[in-house]
Amino acid sequence: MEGIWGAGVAQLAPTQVGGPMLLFAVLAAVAVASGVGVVAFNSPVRSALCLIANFLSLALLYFTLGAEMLGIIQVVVYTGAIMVLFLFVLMLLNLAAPGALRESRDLRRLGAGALAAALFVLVVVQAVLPLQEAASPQAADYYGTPMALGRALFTEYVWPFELASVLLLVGIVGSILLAKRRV
Amino acid sequence: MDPFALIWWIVLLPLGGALVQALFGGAVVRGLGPQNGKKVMGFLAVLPVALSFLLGVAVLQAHLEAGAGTERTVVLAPWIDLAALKVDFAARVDSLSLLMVLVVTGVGALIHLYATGYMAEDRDYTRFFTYMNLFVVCMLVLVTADNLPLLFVGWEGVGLCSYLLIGFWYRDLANAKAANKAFIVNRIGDWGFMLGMFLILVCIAASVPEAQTDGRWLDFGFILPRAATYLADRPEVATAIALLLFVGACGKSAQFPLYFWLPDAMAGPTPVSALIHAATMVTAGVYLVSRMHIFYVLSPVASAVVAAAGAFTALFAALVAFGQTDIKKVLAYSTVSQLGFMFIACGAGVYWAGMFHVATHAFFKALLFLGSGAVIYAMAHNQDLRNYGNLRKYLPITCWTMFLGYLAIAGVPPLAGFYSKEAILGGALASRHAAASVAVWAGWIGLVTAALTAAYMTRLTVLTFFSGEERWRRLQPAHAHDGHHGHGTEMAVHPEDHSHSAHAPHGHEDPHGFFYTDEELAARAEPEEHHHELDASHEPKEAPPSMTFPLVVLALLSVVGGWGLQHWAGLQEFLQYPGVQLLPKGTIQEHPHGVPLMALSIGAAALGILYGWIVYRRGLPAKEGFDESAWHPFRRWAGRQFGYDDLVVHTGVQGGDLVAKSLWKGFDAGVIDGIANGLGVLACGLGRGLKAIQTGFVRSYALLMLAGAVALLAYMVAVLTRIGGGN
Amino acid sequence: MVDQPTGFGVLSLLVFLPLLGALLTLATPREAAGLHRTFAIGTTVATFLVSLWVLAGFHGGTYHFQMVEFVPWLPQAGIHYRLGVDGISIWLILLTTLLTTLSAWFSVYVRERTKAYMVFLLLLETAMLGVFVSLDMILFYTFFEASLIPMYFLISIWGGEKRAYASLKFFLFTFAGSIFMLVGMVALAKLHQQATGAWSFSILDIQSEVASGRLWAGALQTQAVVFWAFAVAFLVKCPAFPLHTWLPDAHTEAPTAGSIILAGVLLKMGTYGFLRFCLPLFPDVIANQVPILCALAVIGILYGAAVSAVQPDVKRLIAYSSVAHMGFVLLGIFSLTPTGMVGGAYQQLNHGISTGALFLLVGLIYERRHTRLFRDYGGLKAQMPVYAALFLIIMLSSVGLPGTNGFVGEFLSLMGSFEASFARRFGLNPAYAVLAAAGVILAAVYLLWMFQKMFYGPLTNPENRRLKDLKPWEVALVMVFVVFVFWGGLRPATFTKPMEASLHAARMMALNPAGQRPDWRNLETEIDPKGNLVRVEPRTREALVVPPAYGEVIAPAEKHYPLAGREQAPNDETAKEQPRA
Amino acid sequence: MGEVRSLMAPLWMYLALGAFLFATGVVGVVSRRNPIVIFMCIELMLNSVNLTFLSLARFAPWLPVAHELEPKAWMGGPAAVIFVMAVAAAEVAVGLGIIMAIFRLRDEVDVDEMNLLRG
Repeated sequence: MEGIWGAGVAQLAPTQVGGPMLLFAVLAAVAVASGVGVVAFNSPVRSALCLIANFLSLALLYFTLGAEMLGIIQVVVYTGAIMVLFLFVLMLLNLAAPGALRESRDLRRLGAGALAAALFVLVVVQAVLPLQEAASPQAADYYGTPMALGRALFTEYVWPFELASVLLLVGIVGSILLAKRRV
Repeated sequence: MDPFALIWWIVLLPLGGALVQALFGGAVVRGLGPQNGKKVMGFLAVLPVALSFLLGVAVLQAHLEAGAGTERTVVLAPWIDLAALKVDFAARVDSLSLLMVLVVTGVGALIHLYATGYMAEDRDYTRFFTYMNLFVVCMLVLVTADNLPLLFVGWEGVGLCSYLLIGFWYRDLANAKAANKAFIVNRIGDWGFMLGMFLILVCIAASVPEAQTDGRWLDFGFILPRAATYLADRPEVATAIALLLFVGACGKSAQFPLYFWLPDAMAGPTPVSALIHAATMVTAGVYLVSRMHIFYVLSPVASAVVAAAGAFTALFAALVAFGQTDIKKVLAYSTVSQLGFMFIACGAGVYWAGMFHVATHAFFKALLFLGSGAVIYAMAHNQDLRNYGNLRKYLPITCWTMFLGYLAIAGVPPLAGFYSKEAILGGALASRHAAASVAVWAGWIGLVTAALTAAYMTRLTVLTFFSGEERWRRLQPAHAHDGHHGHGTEMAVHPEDHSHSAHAPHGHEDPHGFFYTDEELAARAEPEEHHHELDASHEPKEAPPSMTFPLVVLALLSVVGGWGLQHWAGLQEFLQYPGVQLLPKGTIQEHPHGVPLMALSIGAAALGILYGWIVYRRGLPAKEGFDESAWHPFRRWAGRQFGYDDLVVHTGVQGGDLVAKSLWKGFDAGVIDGIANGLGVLACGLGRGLKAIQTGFVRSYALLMLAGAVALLAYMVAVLTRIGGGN
Repeated sequence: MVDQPTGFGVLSLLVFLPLLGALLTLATPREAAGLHRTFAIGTTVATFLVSLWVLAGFHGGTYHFQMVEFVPWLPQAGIHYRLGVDGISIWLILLTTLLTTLSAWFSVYVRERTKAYMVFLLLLETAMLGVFVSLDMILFYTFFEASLIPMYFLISIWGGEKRAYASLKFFLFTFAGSIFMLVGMVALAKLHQQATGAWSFSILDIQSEVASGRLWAGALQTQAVVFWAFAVAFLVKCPAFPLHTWLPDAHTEAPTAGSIILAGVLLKMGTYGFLRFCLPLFPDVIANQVPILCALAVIGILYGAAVSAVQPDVKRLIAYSSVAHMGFVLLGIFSLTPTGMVGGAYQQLNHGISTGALFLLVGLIYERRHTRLFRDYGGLKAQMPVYAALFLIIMLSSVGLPGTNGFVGEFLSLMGSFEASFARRFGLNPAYAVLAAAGVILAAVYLLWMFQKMFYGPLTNPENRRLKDLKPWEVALVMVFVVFVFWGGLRPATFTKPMEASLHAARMMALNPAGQRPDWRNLETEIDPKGNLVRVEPRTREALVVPPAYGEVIAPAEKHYPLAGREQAPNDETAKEQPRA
Repeated sequence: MGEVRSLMAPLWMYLALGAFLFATGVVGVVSRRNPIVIFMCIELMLNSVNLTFLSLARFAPWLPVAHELEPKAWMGGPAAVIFVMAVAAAEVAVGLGIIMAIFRLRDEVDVDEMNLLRG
């Protein structure tokens, strides 16, 4: 591990080694814990709260990556909008009551766990470890700023952007249709 | 203007006529009323053909001035135009084509005139003349064409018109069947023709360097001269070509083994039989052989085959004619027989004699058919010889004109038939051709056939016009069934039909206005053309002048035609030009008008006439009465064409049907679809097996997806690591 | 040489105009049947006009592709949007637009679900046109398959009683066939990549590699395999014996417009594919395959004719007759003689016209009587004289009567196969030509039989007694075909001239040794009016239309084959009797 | 601004975190019965992907092969994240709508009770 650390830390000012690692460690811990929570908790409401925590931690991680803009969007869109939607629906269907749906401890869960683990291992071994030496950021620092993002979206990615807007529109219409009493 | 350019007017005038008939005929007849309308359209039908004839005379004039030996090509327009092959709408003006043009248009015009009277009662008057004019066009294309493909256009065109006209009274299914038979048998001939054409192309193209041609490989002016040089030392190829072409000629000119469509073709109206199945179309084969005679000259084998086929057909048909009781059938077989004579001439190498006989035969056979038409017309469309007798009292003109025709075909000097038959037999007997032995035999057979011809024609004439008793007097209507051409009696809308079809088919609504309402239907219903049968009370009446006039003219031609063409017009010299210059020396030579031959042929004719007169002058012998079982077995057998027709048609139709059905049901539905459906069943089985996995639960699907993803990833990892690291 | 992007042009307009029309039609309310028809017919007419425009801009004197459009698409995979038209495709485009227009016109008789019907018709037109103009194999494949879907629905929704079976069979047969083609295409692209280092699905690139002999240099043994991968797809589509059994069912069950287009255009995709792919791309093996393909063609001619002679159902009869007619096309093309190939290519059009017209006529009577069985008809000639006359004309063109278009095509392709087989080319022997010519007899047999069954004899079935004759606009509809029947028969040059250069080129691509093959990319070679492959000074694609000054001859046109040696001639007669295996 | 840069742990950690969250989400999707929770897990997965996008965009812009564009200006990562969010939003909106509709039809939303997908 040290070697890897060295590779990563080499370009960094030695005095600041601890800071970022600490910060990352904390956020990552929160993210992992909340993520597991989402899956593990039996009551959907708890899962939802865990998910919120997870989103927040991810938002902060985005900050550490220098993508402030996206971090903010993350907080607004996910934590703000999507999660509220979730909770709202939960209330509406009052599935919140614990045991509303008894989870079956069947073989499928084991299989899922095993497969997921395998996935994780594969990804880490194959994609992550080879990148150990890539410790220092390469992209320009401003890459996360609203300006850069905006320019990208409206120049290079303008078509996907428009498509996304259409998609959202369709989503809105669709959800309204579905929500109507008479379909 | 260049008189030879007229040749295309000759061809195109009747085409205009046909179009007029087709497009405006119905309207005119409806507009002017059946009587006047038919008069007008009849005139418009005869006019273009007559004009063509006059133009033909003009062109002949120019041709003779230029010298009978000259050949001209008049190009109207390009047709097929490829780098490798060019074919033009090109007409050839030479003695051969001009002779045919004059025969076709001349006799054609007369027959058209006749038909205006004969068909006057028919509801499809204009349709008839459309077909007739169209036929004249095709025939003219055939005889004037300057290249094989164009000749083939006319060749199949006349076949088509023959098909249309045989089936003209289409409401009688028998006619339709006869029409199909004619067309299909002709197509067999066309098959040979086409292959012959290709073989010519291949050989000529093989022999001639590209440089020598602009791609017009199939023009006569290109083929015929080169054929001699190229094929002179490879007779086997010449034989192949000549025989293939002869297959075509057999089909068109009703030679054995392809003759058997012609008798059935008599189902058509009588003018059609006269024009197409006696005077012109059936002689196309003779024309073809004469046109392409260089190949026959180069191939003794083929010539021998032609002569043999001709002789056999002549004899065969003459014998069959004795067994016929239908007046038109007798004439039909005599046509086949006479065509046999023409092919004897071709086989013997005296092509000019063949063409000579084409011309004279056109005269007297057309005359005979038209005369028989007049008889049939007078006898309420009854065609049975056995119901006639002593008609000379009622139909004097018909009788005596037809009598002249009969003398002509019987070969009585100095009538037309005598000269041409004389020329043929003489040429055959004196043939110095490489295949002389066969030709000579053919000549002798021809002589015998001449006697037979005289005999059965006497039978026909005597039974029809002479032999005192009027046999239809002892006739109950029951007998007069044949010759009933079904003048649309089926079509008359009977009351029960009303009740039967008082509702529109398949449900009552008719949004598109597809069907007649009851009122319209009633309006459409024509009064039944009550078609009076021949019975004892029948009083025959002479035909109108429009019908008798052509008879007179043709009778005149049959009398003087032979002598005129031979001595006055010098037909032999006239016709030899396009031929002789291509022929090796000595293959054709003036046949000896020696006394023995003349004596022999006159004797043969006399013998036949005598026999006929003795047997039939007292009227219908008991052995030939309506009770056919009382007939002499040979005559019955002969009457059924010695079983040939049944054999061929049965084997052809039944066998073909069997094979086709077995192929369809057996192979198509059985084997191929069997395999295909088998695969289908297999797939379904597999599907049913795999269906077990499809629980329908989202999460199991998700799990499967996950498993798949992991597996895929694992595989990639394996591969990548083998290659050595991702990046 | 890398192509410069040209942007979209008239061909794109041609191809996607029907699609546009389909979208417009989709936008109309479901009930407004009249509106759908207006849109559909309007679109097809407009497309036809555009195709006339294309024809006007087309120049017959060159074998190169014209009006080429090149829009980069997937550079890494060498897949691009690449359209163009040459002498082989030009008339098929016209045929497509014409037949679609007429079918749409006829389709006023479709009453249920007109909207969907018209939309499918227009989609089908886009797909068909796309097949004929695309120069990129992936593009070609896409359109080739896309044409199945609308046709599938046309049959399975508006078809006859057994429509489900028929449509499925149609789809599976053709689809299964074209899968092989896709494999072959990828193989070609891969070979191109091996030869030049860059993937390319453009048939221009691939063909020029083939012409220079580089493409197959490393992979001669696979050439036959790839050839058959393509050939199978096209044989199914043609359809050639024994892969034809989808055709009778599809034709019979399809609605009239479907039958017209199926017979008129979809079958031509097969023969077109042969001309476009199989001849130019496999020069080293094609000679060995010719006997097999010709044998299939001859069997198809005789087999189709024989079987159609015993059909109780008029549409089935015509369908089987298509098998026979397409046999002539195949025979002509694979005679690989100048006359034969022109004949085959021309017979494509004629078959489209005559058989399309036959299906139209049958459709007209079917709309009235809702039966296709002969026993329900008979004696119609008295009832519907005009209909009978038109039917007669079309039938005769199908019989191949001289003076109609059918004759010229049959005649030339027979002549070509006759030359090739008498010259013992490619191990053919005269039996091929002689037997094929016998098919002409059989054609008369079954078609006359059909005519007799429908029109001759007494009018026995009282149901028919109320039939009115055709309406004026129906007559006009058929007259369009009649015009082409006689035009094609009396003035074939109109249609053959523009084809010739491309056909000569395709022939030389198939037969000439490397170096003497025409090259679709190399604009410095040209086919001169005599059919020789000559050198010309460099030009741009835009300048193709001006006939160049022809330079020295690279490969002379081989117009007619000599007989194969003197001793062959006597065997001709005998060889006809027993075909050599 | 070295300030920001200094706040960073090495790339592989971010990636590992992303991978872990993704795996967790997967487990949830497959093993839970409550459709809403399943949705949450999907969100979780999407977010983990976002994280990966961003970290790669930040650290190793050359990895998401876009050779033509010089590394510094590669905005594919952030843009992708935006789009993922958009898609997620739309998906949640529609998905929850569907769930409500189903609930209205049959008063429970247990995924295991629904096998409409069965052929």
